[in-house]
Amino acid sequence: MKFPLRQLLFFVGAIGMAILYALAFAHLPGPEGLRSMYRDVINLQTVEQRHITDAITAVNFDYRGFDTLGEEFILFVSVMGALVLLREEKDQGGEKVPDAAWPARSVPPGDALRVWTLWMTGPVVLFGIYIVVHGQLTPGGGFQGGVILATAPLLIYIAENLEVFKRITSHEWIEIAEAIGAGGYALIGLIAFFYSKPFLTNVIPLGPGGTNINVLSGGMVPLIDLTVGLEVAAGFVVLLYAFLQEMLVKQGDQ
Amino acid sequence: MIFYVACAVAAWLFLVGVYGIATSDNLVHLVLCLVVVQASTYVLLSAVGYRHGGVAPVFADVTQTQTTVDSVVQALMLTDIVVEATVVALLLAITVQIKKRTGIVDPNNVNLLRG
Amino acid sequence: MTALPALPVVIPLLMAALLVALGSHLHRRLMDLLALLTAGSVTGICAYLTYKSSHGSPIVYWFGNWTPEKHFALGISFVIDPIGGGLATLVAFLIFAALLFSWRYLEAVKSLFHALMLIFMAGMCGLCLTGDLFNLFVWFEVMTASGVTLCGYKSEEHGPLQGALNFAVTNTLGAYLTLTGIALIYAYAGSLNMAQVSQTLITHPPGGHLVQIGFLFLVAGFLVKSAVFPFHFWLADAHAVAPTPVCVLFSGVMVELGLYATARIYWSVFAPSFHASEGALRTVLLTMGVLTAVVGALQCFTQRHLKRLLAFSTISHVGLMFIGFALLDSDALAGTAMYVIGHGLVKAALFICVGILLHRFQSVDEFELQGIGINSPWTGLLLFLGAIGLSGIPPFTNCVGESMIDESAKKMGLEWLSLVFIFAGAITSGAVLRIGARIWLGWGVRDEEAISRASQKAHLGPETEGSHRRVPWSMWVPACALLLIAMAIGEIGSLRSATRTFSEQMLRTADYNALVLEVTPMPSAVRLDPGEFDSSIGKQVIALAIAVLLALLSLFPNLLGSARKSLGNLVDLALRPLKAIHTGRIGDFVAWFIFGIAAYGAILLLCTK
Amino acid sequence: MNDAAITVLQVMTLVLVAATGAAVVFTRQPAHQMVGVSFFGLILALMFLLFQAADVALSQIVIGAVALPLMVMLALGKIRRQSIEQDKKEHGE
Repeated sequence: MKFPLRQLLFFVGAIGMAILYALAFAHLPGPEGLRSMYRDVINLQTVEQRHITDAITAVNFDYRGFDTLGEEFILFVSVMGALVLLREEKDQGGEKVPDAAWPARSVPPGDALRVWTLWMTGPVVLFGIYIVVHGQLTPGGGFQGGVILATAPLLIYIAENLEVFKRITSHEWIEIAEAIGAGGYALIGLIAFFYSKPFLTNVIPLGPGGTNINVLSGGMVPLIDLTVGLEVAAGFVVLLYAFLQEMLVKQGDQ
Repeated sequence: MIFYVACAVAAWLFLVGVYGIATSDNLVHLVLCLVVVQASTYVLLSAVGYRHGGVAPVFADVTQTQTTVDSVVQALMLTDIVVEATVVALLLAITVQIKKRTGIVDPNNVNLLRG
Repeated sequence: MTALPALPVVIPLLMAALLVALGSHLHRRLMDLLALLTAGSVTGICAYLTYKSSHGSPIVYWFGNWTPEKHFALGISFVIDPIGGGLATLVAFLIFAALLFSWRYLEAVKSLFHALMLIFMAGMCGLCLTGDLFNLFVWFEVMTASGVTLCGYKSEEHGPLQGALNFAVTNTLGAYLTLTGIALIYAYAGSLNMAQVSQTLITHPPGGHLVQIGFLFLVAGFLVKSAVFPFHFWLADAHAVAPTPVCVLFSGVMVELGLYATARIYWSVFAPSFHASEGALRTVLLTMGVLTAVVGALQCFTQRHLKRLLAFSTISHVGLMFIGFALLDSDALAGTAMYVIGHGLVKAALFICVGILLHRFQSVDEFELQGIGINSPWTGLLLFLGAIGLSGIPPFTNCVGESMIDESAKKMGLEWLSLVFIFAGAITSGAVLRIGARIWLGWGVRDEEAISRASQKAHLGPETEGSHRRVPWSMWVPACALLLIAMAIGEIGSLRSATRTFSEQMLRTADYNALVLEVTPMPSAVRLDPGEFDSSIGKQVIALAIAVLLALLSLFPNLLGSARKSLGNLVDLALRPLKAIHTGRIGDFVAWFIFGIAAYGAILLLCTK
Repeated sequence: MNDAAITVLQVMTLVLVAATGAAVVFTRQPAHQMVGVSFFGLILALMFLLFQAADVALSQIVIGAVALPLMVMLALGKIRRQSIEQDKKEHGE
């Protein structure tokens, strides 16, 4: 199809879509009239019933935990997908790069930068863990904390401690950790079967409640939080590593 | 009023992003346009979940009698963000590989399927 | 029943995680066995659930034990009725067949292939069983992510990457519009459970066109998935390049799931609120169906790449299924269900035949393979059987489905729809007969120029290792079994009466709401008889005759004598616009997407009284 | 802060979101676009904060403003390197 024709098709369609949007929005009741039953019920219940103060975490990991299981596996699949799509073909021999080919960066970082970034790694890891374990108390949780944790190996790379970086990222165990994270979520869901309850029922003791809610409150929620944190951290390390390796391998060739 | 402004912005982002995809001549550009399209759903969802004068439903700081915004919608948005990350990762991986195999990143030229 | 309904999704997910974790330590055969075992057990569980739900009420299963409080759905539910459960059974069964076929399949990247197939299965089963709008979206995304990866699995070649790209971008756009629809509906109804939304829409009917537009946006992603014109472009590209076992699933069930989700959303949520605009919706759906059926059939006949040809045939048949749904009537829906079963089995078998060809001769080009099939006559027999099945001849199951849809169309005064069925059936079946005759009988003029053109094209690499001389049993057994089942079950009266009974049950939205929210068991379905329909096979015989004629004419154009040239020009002229819009460019697909949604939306709103 | 001030801020951010979104689309240079996208991600996070969605804002910062641009940067680096190699090959032959 010729380019102008495509644009014509798009613009006709876009005008139509704009009208559809306008008609739909015009008949929404507006912020005052929006029905909030779902929110109201959850707001009322989450502290007493679940010993969780962050209602979003309660919805994510308990009320609608099954959605989040699916979401974890979307991430899981896409990490596998990036590995499958980015893999080097075997028949071009020698693609498996020997260690010597790992490059030095073109501009070596100064000592100050090196020290500073290495020094940063510790706080980043701590911050990530903090965000993960406080999921049911304050904003944040396994997902956000996991991504923060995944950036720690990159800081090490920036500081050019390649040995450590490789040891952290290129090993099989990181993929195993990811699988344990994703599978662990489903396993926690299975616990309910021993109590003759449906999948993902929160059968673990809820821990301190009321004003004493702490990181152990919420029954299975902190556990799920940890598995999600593990899965997301490992998943993003693999993901970033897959892209980074693509770049490094070629640098090594030069 | 804010609700309708947000709705309009959502519609705008969707259409402008799709326009970018339709006219894109670079696969990386295309992927980033898709991010803009996705942002349309963020804007719409956050408008749908917002309540006038509402606060975040974190009951460490607020009491349960206060008006809060909708927690369910925020949970949906979290899923939405994960979907964004995965879509971008997959598409970028495909882009890098297409570049490697064909040397081309123009979606109008990478055309190996006619038959 | 506290565990079983969750297992079709949970078992494959767990097994996938296990396979990835153990990955490199497992022997290949052990991985095959584990994956087959998983698929087999899920098939069994789904069949049992279907059986259970057909004897009594549909099964409602609340994850996290969040049963409705004061009739408000807090959690996510699976609602398993015989239609959804049956479809899930078909999904798991085809996964089993595909895994069996890939017993000798290309060397796996660690265990990723098996894990991806299992997660794909979990996504499809979840989509069939769920009763929650957002959960539907989540499983849709699981399907898209794993489907894209499986499509681009042979990433060392050009084609798969392009196919995966088109797949990913179009489906993701569709998914975002679906999410927009969910946001609109949630904004109005304040809940996500299908029954709950439906009830809110009944008690507080929204003004204006919110319902219609919300529905259109909501199903947009599923329309893309089910390759409705003009959102179908990606499907042919993805099929042409995906590995054969993956094609089996794409054509056999994934596309049909888009239709199922559309029908599920309509009947479980929107049907009561659509009362005034039912006619308008019928017009829209019929337009979609007829256009898709015709365009798919015409494109199908012009292909020479076997997988692409079968892909367009799938598009055409999806159009026919949409016609069945478009009648918005329980008998037509029952016919559609029968058609989905029959078509899924036959098309899966046909793709396996093509996979066998690829295994033996490393090509899927019609001209290159001319006459070569003589070395594997049994595959040829299977392919011919499948071709005949496509035209809708008894005893194939889709024939029964077609008759049921026909009957119901006649009642509505839409007799002309049977012409569309004959047209699409004849052309798609003729195309497959043509390739069969060329490859196995060596018929047709040998076109050296066409062959050399083919070898310049990006070729599909081999998918199998080891000896290519023999066809291993793991390849032909599934194909035989699928065809046999497709022929055997169509005439079973009890299956017909079951689909009729439970299609009727699926239409009863109010009962569904009461079942989910008030835990009132559905009034037990009155068993309907297998149904009276025109059992004369005149139309089907005509379709098959046209198919044979078309195949012969395209193989031996000289039979036409002097009329050949002018007729050829005419056909060329007619097909040129079609060829012109199938560009393979993502930018065009996206423009068509926006245009298509706007156009269908316009029809829907303008026809609403 | 009173309600009116918040509403004004919200509207301003929304307009900014619309503008930066369009800017991302109309920047045809992926390298420049990447900067735009990280900025867009930050603005979205700000918008989430103003709409009282702290959890989402945190996710958006780690994904939209960090992980996503990082992936784009790595992919772009890879693509650029390949272009250089291809040029070399063409000139070398």
